[in-house]
Amino acid sequence: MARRNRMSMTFDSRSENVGIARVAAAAFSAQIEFTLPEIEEIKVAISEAVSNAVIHGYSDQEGQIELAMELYETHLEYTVIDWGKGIADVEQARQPAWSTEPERMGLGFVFMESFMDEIEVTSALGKGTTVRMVKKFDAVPIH
Amino acid sequence: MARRNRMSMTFDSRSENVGIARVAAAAFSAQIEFTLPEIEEIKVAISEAVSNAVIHGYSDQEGQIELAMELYETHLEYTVIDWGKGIADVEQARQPAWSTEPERMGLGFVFMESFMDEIEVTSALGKGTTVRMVKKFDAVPIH
Amino acid sequence: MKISTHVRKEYLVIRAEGEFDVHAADEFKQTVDNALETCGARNLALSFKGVTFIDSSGVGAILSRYKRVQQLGGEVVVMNLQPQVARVLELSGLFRLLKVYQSEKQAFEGA
Amino acid sequence: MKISTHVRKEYLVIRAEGEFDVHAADEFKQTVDNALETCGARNLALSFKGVTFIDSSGVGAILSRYKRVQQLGGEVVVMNLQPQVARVLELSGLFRLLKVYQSEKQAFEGA
Ligand SMILES: Nc1ncnc2c1ncn2[C@@H]1O[C@H](COP(=O)(O)OP(=O)(O)O)[C@@H](O)[C@H]1O
Ligand SMILES: Nc1ncnc2c1ncn2[C@@H]1O[C@H](COP(=O)(O)OP(=O)(O)O)[C@@H](O)[C@H]1O
Repeated sequence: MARRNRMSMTFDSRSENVGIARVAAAAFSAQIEFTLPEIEEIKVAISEAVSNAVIHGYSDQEGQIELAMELYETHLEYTVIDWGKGIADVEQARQPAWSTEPERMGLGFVFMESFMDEIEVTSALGKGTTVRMVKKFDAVPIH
Repeated sequence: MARRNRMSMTFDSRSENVGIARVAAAAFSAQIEFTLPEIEEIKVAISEAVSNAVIHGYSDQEGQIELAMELYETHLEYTVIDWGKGIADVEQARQPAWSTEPERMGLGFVFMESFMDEIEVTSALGKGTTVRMVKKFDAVPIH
Repeated sequence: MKISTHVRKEYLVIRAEGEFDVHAADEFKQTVDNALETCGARNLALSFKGVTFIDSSGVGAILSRYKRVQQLGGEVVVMNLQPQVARVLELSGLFRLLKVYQSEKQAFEGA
Repeated sequence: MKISTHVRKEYLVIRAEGEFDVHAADEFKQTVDNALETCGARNLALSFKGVTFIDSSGVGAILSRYKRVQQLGGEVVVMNLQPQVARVLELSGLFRLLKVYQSEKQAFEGA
């Protein structure tokens, strides 16, 4: 399927960048006439994936995070990549309420799954984590 | 001077990405308590530099554009890079009302200069153009 | 940017909403050109209440339509400018060419 | 996120504005903890009129303060939820733990 547009951003692993990534993701989604709730869904999913890279991937240490955004005929694709510590057991990590941090809720992956149409997580210990998420829409002419 | 934060985005040379770059630049500037008019100034300057990359750098052909955003103690730095056709005479290009396109106003560089505190243009024919812009602020504690 | 066209008195009224940048400029020019051809009015009234941003590409689009309207012997008025738009139009010298009104009411009824 | 603290009846009232994400969560927790220690109230009232966004980090921050207030024998109420915030709090199961009111007036005066 032909790609219509692509944008990728790379940024320091800092909690203040989570909000900026969210804003950029929402602006990218505005190429499609999504409803406000749909845009909010995208913002939550991006927020969860980027927060995880900051908190878990790099445990608040320095590191780089990439957010790639792609527009296709009938879906948007967002990919969040970190080169941090990785996930030992991805299936376990995706379980609701499962978290390695006592103060956290283990809801991040749950939200990504409920708010996006597809999510794919690949990770390797010591190498990093990639979360690819797809949001579908009805094909519309792009102005 | 220590860099406090950095974000860079790379995107297709398409006019719809100018607005997304602008939004991201404004979100990055929100780390500082700028006034609304100051944020508008940043948006115009980014809009001019990125539009130039799309229109002049790549003449609406395919190409990649980079926008790097950096936060230092007392200033923000935005750098817009294209690998397009380049500018033959930078000094001439920066003159008010000078444009190679009959329908355009030759105000882009004028706005970048009036709205930012510093601007530096480097360009090579056939290689591309880099526009670095600085916006200063009073040093404030960053939360 | 969203653009709608209307006719009021001898004016083609263009109401716009959104950000007036290079991406919006082409659509703006085409819409104005088509409407000028079909509606018979020779004056242009730009109502920018919902326009939150303009840069030199937007200014250029206005100027080129100004030139066209001038050739037809008409005039261009702008209304409902938000602060950022007013500032950029002023800086670019367009205020010297255009009549500026607070509102459509003021422009058309002198109120 | 901007946070201010007030005391009303037996409640520590937290009024917040902005986006409640991981960046805001630490500040929220600290502000609530400090205020609970100094103000004497054991109940928490969260007024989220200006909160336009929340994610699981924000939800987690609320839950952890909920646990603390519960240990003190108090309760947590939330008020003025915007649609996105209401939806995320509901999805996360927090509505089962918290009392939800339309407004501060409704919460405190039953109006
Ligand atoms: N980018 C990442 N790098 C390393 N570990 C991660 C990453 N993302 C998620 N994890 C692991 O998966 C667990 C579950 O994630 P999530 O569902 O988002 O919940 P939470 O963030 O509340 O812990 C995390 O606690 C963490 O151990
Ligand atoms: N990124 C670029 N690549 C190639 N040429 C450029 C670039 N930016 C500016 N120029 C040249 O400089 C001229 C002046 O630019 P500017 O002041 O922005 O006015 P305008 O965009 O209205 O032409 C342009 O007409 C173009 O010839």
